[in-house]
Amino acid sequence: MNQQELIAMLGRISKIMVENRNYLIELDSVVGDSDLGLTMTDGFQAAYDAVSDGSEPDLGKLLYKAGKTMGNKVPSTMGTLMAAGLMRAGKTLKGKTELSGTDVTALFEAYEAGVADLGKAKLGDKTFLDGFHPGVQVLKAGVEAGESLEEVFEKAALAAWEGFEHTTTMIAVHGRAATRGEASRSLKDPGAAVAALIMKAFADK
Amino acid sequence: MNQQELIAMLGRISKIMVENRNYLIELDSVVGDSDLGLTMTDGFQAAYDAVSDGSEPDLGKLLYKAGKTMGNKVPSTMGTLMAAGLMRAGKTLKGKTELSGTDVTALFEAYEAGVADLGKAKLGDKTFLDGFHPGVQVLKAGVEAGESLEEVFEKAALAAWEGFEHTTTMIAVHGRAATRGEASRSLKDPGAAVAALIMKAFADK
Amino acid sequence: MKKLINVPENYVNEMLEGIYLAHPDYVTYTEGDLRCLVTSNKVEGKVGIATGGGSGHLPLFLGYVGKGMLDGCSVGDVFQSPSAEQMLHVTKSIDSGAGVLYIYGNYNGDIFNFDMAAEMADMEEDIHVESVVAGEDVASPKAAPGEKNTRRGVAGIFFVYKCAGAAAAAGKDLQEVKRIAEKAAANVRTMGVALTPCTVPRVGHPGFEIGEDEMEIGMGIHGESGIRRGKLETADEITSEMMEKILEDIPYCAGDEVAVLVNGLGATPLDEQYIVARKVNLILEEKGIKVHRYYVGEYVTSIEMAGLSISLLKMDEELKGYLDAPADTPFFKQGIV
Amino acid sequence: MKKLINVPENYVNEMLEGIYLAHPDYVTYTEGDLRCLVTSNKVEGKVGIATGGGSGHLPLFLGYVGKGMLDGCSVGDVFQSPSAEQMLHVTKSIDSGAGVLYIYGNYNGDIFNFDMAAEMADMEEDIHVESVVAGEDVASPKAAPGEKNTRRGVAGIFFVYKCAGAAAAAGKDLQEVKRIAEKAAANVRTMGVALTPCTVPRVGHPGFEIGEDEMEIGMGIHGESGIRRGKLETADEITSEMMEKILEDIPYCAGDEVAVLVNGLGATPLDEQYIVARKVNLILEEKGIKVHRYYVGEYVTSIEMAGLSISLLKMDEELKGYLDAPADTPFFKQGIV
Ligand SMILES: Nc1ncnc2c1ncn2[C@@H]1O[C@H](COP(=O)(O)OP(=O)(O)O)[C@@H](O)[C@H]1O
Ligand SMILES: Nc1ncnc2c1ncn2[C@@H]1O[C@H](COP(=O)(O)OP(=O)(O)O)[C@@H](O)[C@H]1O
Ligand SMILES: [Mg+2]
Ligand SMILES: [Mg+2]
Ligand SMILES: [Mg+2]
Ligand SMILES: [Mg+2]
Repeated sequence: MNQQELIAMLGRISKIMVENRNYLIELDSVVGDSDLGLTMTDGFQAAYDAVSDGSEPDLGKLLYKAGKTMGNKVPSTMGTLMAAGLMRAGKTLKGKTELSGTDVTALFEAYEAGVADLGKAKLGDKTFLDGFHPGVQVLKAGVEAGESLEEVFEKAALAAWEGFEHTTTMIAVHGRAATRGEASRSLKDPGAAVAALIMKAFADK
Repeated sequence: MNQQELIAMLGRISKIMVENRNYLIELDSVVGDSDLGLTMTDGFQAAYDAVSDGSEPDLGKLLYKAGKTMGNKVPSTMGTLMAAGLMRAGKTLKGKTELSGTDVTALFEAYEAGVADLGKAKLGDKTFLDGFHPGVQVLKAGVEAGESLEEVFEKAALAAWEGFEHTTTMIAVHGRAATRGEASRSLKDPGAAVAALIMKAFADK
Repeated sequence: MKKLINVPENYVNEMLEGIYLAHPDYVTYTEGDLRCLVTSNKVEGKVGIATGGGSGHLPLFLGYVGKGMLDGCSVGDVFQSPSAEQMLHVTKSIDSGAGVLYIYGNYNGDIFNFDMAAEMADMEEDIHVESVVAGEDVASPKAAPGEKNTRRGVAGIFFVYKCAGAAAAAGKDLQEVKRIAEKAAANVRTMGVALTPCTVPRVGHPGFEIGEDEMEIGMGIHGESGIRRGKLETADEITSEMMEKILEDIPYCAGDEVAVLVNGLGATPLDEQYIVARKVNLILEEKGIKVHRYYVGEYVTSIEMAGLSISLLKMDEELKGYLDAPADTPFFKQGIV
Repeated sequence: MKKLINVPENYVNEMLEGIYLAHPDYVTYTEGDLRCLVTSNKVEGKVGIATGGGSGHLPLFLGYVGKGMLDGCSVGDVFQSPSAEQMLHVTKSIDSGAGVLYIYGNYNGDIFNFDMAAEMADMEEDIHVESVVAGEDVASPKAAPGEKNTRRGVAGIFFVYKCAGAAAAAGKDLQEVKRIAEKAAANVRTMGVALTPCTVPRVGHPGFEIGEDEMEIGMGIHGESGIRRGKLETADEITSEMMEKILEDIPYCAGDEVAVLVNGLGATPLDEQYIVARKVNLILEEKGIKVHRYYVGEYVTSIEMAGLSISLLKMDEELKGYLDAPADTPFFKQGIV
């Protein structure tokens, strides 16, 4: 994956958030404050805009800059977590101008670690991680098995979506949704939907 | 008119206000703040209660006390003006234990003067005075012509009512209604209705 | 009617009980009547300043009793004057021989009762009382020159309290305190806008109706009709319209120095009040009018009405000195900067 | 949506412009960013205290920047955290070598950004930062002992600011100021009730629906669900229910000494807040709990929500000393004249 492809990827994430703006608003309006559709479209758009001119050849720095911009633009829960994910991915890939399959895996693992370290959520806490983690696992396995990135993303996106759907078995323990306790169980987690959409953006290449 | 008759008169004023409570509220709701039905029933009731035990033989002091009580009870525009009228009537009749026809005229003239001095309204300003004054004039003329108080009150009440109806030709220049300027003209003045009702209470003896 | 209250009949007295227990260092009451509020810190020899009026406007009126402002306040039912006798009680309590100044809004019920109280104070208590009536709502009709003021009193009375209170605290005599109060009253203008009505607890329903997309410019603080009802506009448009009416009234001219009060009517958030203050500033800058001080917040409310008012006080050095003086009341505190 | 605003996108910045022009003696901003508010009166050598959070809660947060309280505040969009970078700007501006304490509410967005900011302050600026998170809403679930606090922060943060601010003003070092802040945070409890929703300007419609005769007990300041929705009851009944939940939580016992904050959420008139204060007093008297001070008014709002909250701070002599110390900020002044 070269610079143009990585930038295009960020563009597609931004686009898929726009397409699912109302869906995210709707999900967040049930458990939270309805802002997720706005923050994710504004945030990923800003992230994309910050790097789309292609002036940054270092893909690590490119991701870091995209993340920092997103954090400044939308400092909500998910905005900040996504910023932390992008920045950690950037730190991890610093110096690369081209990404191998393994690098892509590293990108996603670092993204997950960045979110996990800041958010301190465990799997099963009904968060972004519960959508993202299954996708990253499938991605990693596929890349290790030597499958093509296209195939792998397809499967990873499915796994992430299933993870998202599966959040209806969990009780929220973080953020606004947590105040509902047991009543939060039957509801889909909006942050996990964002995870599934990010994966889908890569698959829809 | 002896003490018992004067007290009964106050009682009838109180009663006629109760009977016309909603009418006064309605009138005041169009031009003012809808309180007139409440203040007049509460106020005249308190005035009556303050003197109804008959312990005050001095009719001047009796009226003064009734007025002061009313002022304490309902310190609204009309409440205070009615208090001022009663208190002035009381000052004028101080020392009397029985009222002649001329004394009754004096009572009403003093009542009007008390209201006029405090309120500083002129005739035609669309106030209480525009109902009360015509009644007092007829009363005075009748008493001077030697007619019976019963006859006289009958005529005075009619004149007061006409005065009240006639307020639809005037522009309000005092109180809440004044903010409407020309638009106040077509409306009946609630305070003038009170004047007509007071006169009617005497007539309905 | 959606209110956190008990029976409407107890609204005012229960509120007052809360006031006394929250502010014992500032205020107490006289003659055993909760509605006759007086300062806990009487200053001997000072001109006393009393105000009064209907409830429903907190922090007006009673909230300004304290050091550097007022000495006493009688309180009526919601939107109803207190009685002359209650005013007299307060007058007696706060007088210390230097006489008492009444400052109150231009409403019939208040005028009649304060007039009666002044007469009783003179006749029964030998207390010298003077009165200043505040009426500065440019949305209400202006009296012909020489005629008595026909304008409603609204938030501008805050400036009258502040200047007169500082003059009294400075040891000025009754005539001088009255002169300062009159000067402030003559130099303040106000205009308001309402977005929603308010409900008098004992009445139980809103005082007027207004569409979900409507505003009324110039409405009075009891819901008296304003100068124009229309579709809700932007804060900048509304502010411009109100400022135009205010500025042309005295008029306020380039080179003038003013104090600005942006006053929330009850339900309007502070944020919106500051958004309006910002536009007021832009307009004044453009006109070359200098702002000496801003006051923003709820100074005079209409129960839970949404909306706000803008008041301008035109000042010379004398008024500025009194406006800048310190004050310490339950609801208004200003230090020496 | 009935608001006196211009375009919703400019709501926060236009509000801030109003704040700076109205309070130039108190506050200014750093790095050219209106949302990075800092004191105009930096005290060298003093521990800096910073807060921050979403707009829509005025006078929280920025209103408490001033002498004896806070030194800086970053401001986000309505109900949205400011960014870590904005927090860092404020941190850099207010630090004078003694380190900086962050005090903020227990919300995800704020926590994540303050954590990032603290890391950046340490890594990039060598500024020592400590954090105290305030979360005291007894309507939100209590964490198991030893677990991290899961409760929402609401109006009680005012007490944390006040005590920590006084400790910093008294020249205490960072660890000591942090200890005082933690002590205040550990000893305050709050519960609220909402009667109407509020509307985030950019959203344009109310955050939730509630019947014309309904209330929600325990609702959070962004409209987070409370513990019970039901028919509107009397002020005394509602106060009793809230006080019961508050009192049993620490618990507060006979002989304890407390400060009470009755806080209006925006649209509820002061009258109603005092009516509730009166009932709080009756309940505390009955329980033998002594009230050292009352605070009544709008301290932490939810835009134009109707409702209020009650906070109790349990105090020992140390906290009492800090609570009683003078403070002078745009929105809170105590003992300054
Ligand atoms: N500690 C956490 N770690 C990871 N994800 C979290 C955490 N807390 C919340 N989230 C995610 O954030 C989502 C809500 O994000 P957002 O709408 O931005 O929150 P808010 O508007 O309350 O700031 C939740 O659906 C959840 O997936
Ligand atoms: N200056 C005045 N002199 C005599 N009557 C007056 C005067 N001003 C107002 N009124 C009368 O008072 C009436 C309104 O009384 P009220 O309802 O008590 O007023 P408010 O509720 O505004 O205090 C008017 O209809 C008018 O007749
Ligand atoms: Mg959200
Ligand atoms: Mg009336
Ligand atoms: Mg309010
Ligand atoms: Mg408010």
